[in-house]
Amino acid sequence: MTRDLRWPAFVLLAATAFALPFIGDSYIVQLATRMLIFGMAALGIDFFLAYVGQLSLGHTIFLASGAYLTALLTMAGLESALLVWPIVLLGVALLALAAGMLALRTGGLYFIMITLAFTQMLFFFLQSQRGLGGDEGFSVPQRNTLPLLDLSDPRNLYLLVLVLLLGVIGLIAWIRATPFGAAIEACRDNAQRLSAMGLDPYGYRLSGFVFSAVIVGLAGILYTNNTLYLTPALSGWYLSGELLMMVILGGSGSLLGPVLGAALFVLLQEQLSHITPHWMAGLGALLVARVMLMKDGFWNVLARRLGGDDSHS
Amino acid sequence: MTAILETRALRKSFGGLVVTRDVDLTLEEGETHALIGPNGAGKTSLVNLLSGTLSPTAGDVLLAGEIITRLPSHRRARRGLARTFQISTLFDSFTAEKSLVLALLARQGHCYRLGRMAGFSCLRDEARRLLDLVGLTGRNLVPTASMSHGEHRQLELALALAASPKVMLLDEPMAGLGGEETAKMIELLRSLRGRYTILLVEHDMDAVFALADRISVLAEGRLIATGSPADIRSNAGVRQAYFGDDDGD
Amino acid sequence: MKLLVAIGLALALTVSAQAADPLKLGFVTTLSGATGAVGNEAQRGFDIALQQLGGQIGGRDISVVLVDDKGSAAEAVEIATRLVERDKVDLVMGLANSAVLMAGSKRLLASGKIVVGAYAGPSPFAGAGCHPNAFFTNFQNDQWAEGMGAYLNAKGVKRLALMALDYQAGWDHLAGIKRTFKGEIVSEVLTPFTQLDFAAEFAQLRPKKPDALFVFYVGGPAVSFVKQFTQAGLNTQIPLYSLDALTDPLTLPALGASGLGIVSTATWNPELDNPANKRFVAAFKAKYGRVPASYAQAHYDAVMLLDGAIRQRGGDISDTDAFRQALREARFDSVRGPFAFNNNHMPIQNVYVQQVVAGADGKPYVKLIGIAAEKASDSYHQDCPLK
Amino acid sequence: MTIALLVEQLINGLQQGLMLFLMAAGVTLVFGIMRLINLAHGSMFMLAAYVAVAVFAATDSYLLAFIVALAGISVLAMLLELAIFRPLYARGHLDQLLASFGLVLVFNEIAVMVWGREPLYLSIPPLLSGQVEILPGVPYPVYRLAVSALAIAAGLGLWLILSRTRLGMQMRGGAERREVMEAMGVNIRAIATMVFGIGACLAGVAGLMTAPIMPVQSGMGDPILILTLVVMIIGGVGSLRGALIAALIVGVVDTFGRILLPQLIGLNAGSALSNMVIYVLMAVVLVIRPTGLVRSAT
Repeated sequence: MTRDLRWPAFVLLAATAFALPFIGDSYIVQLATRMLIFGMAALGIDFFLAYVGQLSLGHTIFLASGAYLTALLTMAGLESALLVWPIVLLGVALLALAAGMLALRTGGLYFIMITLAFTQMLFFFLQSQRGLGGDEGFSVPQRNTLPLLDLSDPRNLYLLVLVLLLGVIGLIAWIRATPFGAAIEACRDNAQRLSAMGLDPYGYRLSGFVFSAVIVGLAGILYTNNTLYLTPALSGWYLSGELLMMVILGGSGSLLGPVLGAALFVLLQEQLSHITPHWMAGLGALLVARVMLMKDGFWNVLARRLGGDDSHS
Repeated sequence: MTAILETRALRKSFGGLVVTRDVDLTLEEGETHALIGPNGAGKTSLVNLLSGTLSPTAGDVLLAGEIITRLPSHRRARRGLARTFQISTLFDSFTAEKSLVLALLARQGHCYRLGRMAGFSCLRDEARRLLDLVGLTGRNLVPTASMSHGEHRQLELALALAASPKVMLLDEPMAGLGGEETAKMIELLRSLRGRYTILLVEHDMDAVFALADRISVLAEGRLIATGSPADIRSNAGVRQAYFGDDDGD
Repeated sequence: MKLLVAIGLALALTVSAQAADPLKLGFVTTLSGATGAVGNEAQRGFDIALQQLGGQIGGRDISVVLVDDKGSAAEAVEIATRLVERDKVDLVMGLANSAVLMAGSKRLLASGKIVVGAYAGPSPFAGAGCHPNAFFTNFQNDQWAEGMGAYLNAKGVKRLALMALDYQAGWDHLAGIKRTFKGEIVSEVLTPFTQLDFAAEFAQLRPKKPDALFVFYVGGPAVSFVKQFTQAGLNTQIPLYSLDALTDPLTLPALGASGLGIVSTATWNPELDNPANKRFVAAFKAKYGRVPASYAQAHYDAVMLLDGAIRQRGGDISDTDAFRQALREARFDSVRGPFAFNNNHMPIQNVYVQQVVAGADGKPYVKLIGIAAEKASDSYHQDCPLK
Repeated sequence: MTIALLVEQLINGLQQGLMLFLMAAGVTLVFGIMRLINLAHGSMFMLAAYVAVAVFAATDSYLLAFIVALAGISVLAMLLELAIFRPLYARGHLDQLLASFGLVLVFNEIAVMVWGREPLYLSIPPLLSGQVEILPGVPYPVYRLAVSALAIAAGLGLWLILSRTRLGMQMRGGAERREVMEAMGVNIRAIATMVFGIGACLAGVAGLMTAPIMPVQSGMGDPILILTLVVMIIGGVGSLRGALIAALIVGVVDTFGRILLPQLIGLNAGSALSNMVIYVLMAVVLVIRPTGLVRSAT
């Protein structure tokens, strides 16, 4: 057996990510910030997809609600991140609890579609808010504030996003190692057996749903702080599709797959659009090719090359 | 002897199709009770009604004297009702040991624990003891997906045992096993006799007559006879309904 | 890696060549996505202008950084950062999409760049939120509809029905017409972008028997609306009024004969009789074989505005205050006739009335029939602190 | 609201429902038989309309445009089945959704490359223009009535194929007992290809019928696709009867939601709510009946 190179690869990637703001210009830093934020959202969606075992088109609700709540609280005069962010995460968790309790009554394709229905409802709701500029959206006056770290500097924001992303990766790895995480995955493998063991599958699905929603909600908070401009498109089904694309480009069920998938997606979209206005065709063809020609996302394939058969990095 | 699991006029129908007809079944504490019947007699449906996978159209299920008819299966499991499945129902991505540790943790009915799984070393020891018991010694770190069919049947049983159940519902534990494996399983079940109350659904008549204290016979959803192995062997009605033109299948 | 090297080289080259640099103009427009047609037409107008100016603006060589905003506000901030920090543009124009304009302009303006919005003129920029370095050359978003309200008053319309797309621009236009129309509004309907069938709305409308119907629809929904309106036979019962976006040369061919008779307001028409317009329309026709749409005209005019101001400064725009003053004076021949900037840097201009009629070749075209409001200013300028 | 208006609006709603049924029939058939979810169905709707416009522009014949568009779209769908979808049957919903989403992006851009971004136009056949009075004082466009008749005819045709032909019986058998049909020697794969062709043909009919009343442009299939999925889900995936019921319900609820809600709760809130009304309908149906209105055979 060859040496397991996944840890060195991870360390190398993380080191590069930390070095980036000191070597790249602020455009690169902003592009990378968006990659990481979408990476975090993709990670949240993939937690639900890979470990709870259900596909949701509705996680953009939590991206949008996290982003909008942050913006509204900030505009209402609450600026401290230490105050705003926990409130927003709690709000997202409650929303996820309500949405999950309804949606998880169904399964499979029905679940996919009921979550789609939720995103559409939120989309049309936000789009009808005249005080928030309708579809054109609105500008958020400033970023949240943290003691000791000046977030108005894009480099600092980037570093914070990076640290939070690594924290989320660590959190997911830790949850998976606990009985709670094991019960969630057991429920994906076989809900009937879980139930025969005395555990309620619905409860674990719901917990997994809320947990993944909170991760996506955190991405929403960071999104607002990064762009300082919000539109209802944040809750559109199209963005849901894009986030899933990121997941499967990188590879589902691994901690780095969705993040690297997001980075690749953002980079491709950005580069292709410089080459041709028909970049969407390129993206579409890539997606078809990925599904048809590869059994897994590129990171998972690579990770397997780097060490062992286990796709979990 | 007290009745630990009972059904009263239990009935289940899907539209016009009645799969369980007014079944009154009683399991005495500590007995191994076999449930037999021809294919399509409704044996698995009855097990599913007992375990809570299906809910009945009419009638009641009682565990230790309490009505549990409306409880979902995980609540029944928590009250001491364990089961195995005819088609192996396991956590494919888990190792045998991880599955068992989870099952041991699940006895209290929740797993919202945030310590590391691997840290519960006392449970790991118990998991290995159970694996030894069912004959899976040394297989604790093998992923379930890469185990053989026979090993799956053994793991099914281990998972049921992990719950320290009051009653075990074993749905065809020998299904799909070869001759040697079947013999081993019979030996294993024999070793459990008397220590657990067992409802054994089984096609293998040798196994049934070797293990059962009492036998109930199901035909077309109806319980047509209950009695000792000797009674059942000599029961004319059973012979006609069940052994009639075919000596078991 | 190769890419990084290439970018590095390009950066090195730009730095060393700065002295003899051409003027760097960032041109942001929508080339892909649902509203990609807008950017394509804008680019045509831009190209014609540059062609007529011999590839220079204000006598200076020009280097254009063309950016596709994809019609999405999500990337607008990054686009702005890229233009400022990487491409180091001298000024930015285009930004036809209101959301992109609002999302991206903050970053651009914060860096001290002059921003020339060549199409949308959102109300937040017209009132208290106006900015000394932000100029809007086409219109304030409500201007067409306000003109239409005045025209309907003059026509003696008493009972007016309203229909519009249920989004910000639709709300703006309805607000605009309600601001100037003096009669009674008998019904008001909003429909989403995704709705392409209007049978139910027409059934409700018919019994109300309004004197006129004013609608705001663009793109796909505009085509559905007009075709179904005609099919339902309503075109013979209720006169239809709208804005240039419904009758422009991008939409008109898809309307076919069902568009005949529609009256719309605009701030420019291909038939306007002035030398600048004749030159522009002739050049556009020669190159693309049809009359231009207002997106092309607006970007043509925006380039001409820049040309006039830069020329006035002798090609040197490094003194921002002086360049801003030159832009405010707007010394150029606009194809739309009279043009001046208001204190909020929105245009003061005529609102024209036009009607779709059959041309000599039988094909519908948009005929200029009058002026709805002369040298009209927008309704927000008094809130703008700029003098 | 007068009775005449009520009737007229009901007809509008039902008509919209019929169109949705034509779209939903194809998706639900494919899902029922092959367990595959195909987002590119909306692209079939779009491409049929484009081809019809192109053929009509070249030949000035509605009949030819009609035939070429339907035949072309059916063949294209069958080729797609062979090349793209066949390997996806064994995959999960995610792979199916994303691969077909990729196809949607590709087809939308191909349409832009070939036909441009500006909307195209197909005029109404002269025979079908104008209005008739369906009730005293209520003129109704002839074309819409014709479209409804065609939709009903297409639906009946589908029903005849399914209930009266050997192919139809094999298709229904495939949906219910796939293994049994395979054991009987029926070539399920060939049937799947046929089902794709038939489904695309129905989508094509819907696309052709909309071409004269809606703009033909890139992405025109996307909103219809979402509605189609909503209909399929409300009806119960895989059930044609469910799809028909759901399509009519969605059509009528959407129509009345659009006209009544703004009157009841004010223009702004009412318009906003009417945009979501079918999604609310779907969510409510699924919360009450988690697998749709009609349980399909499987």
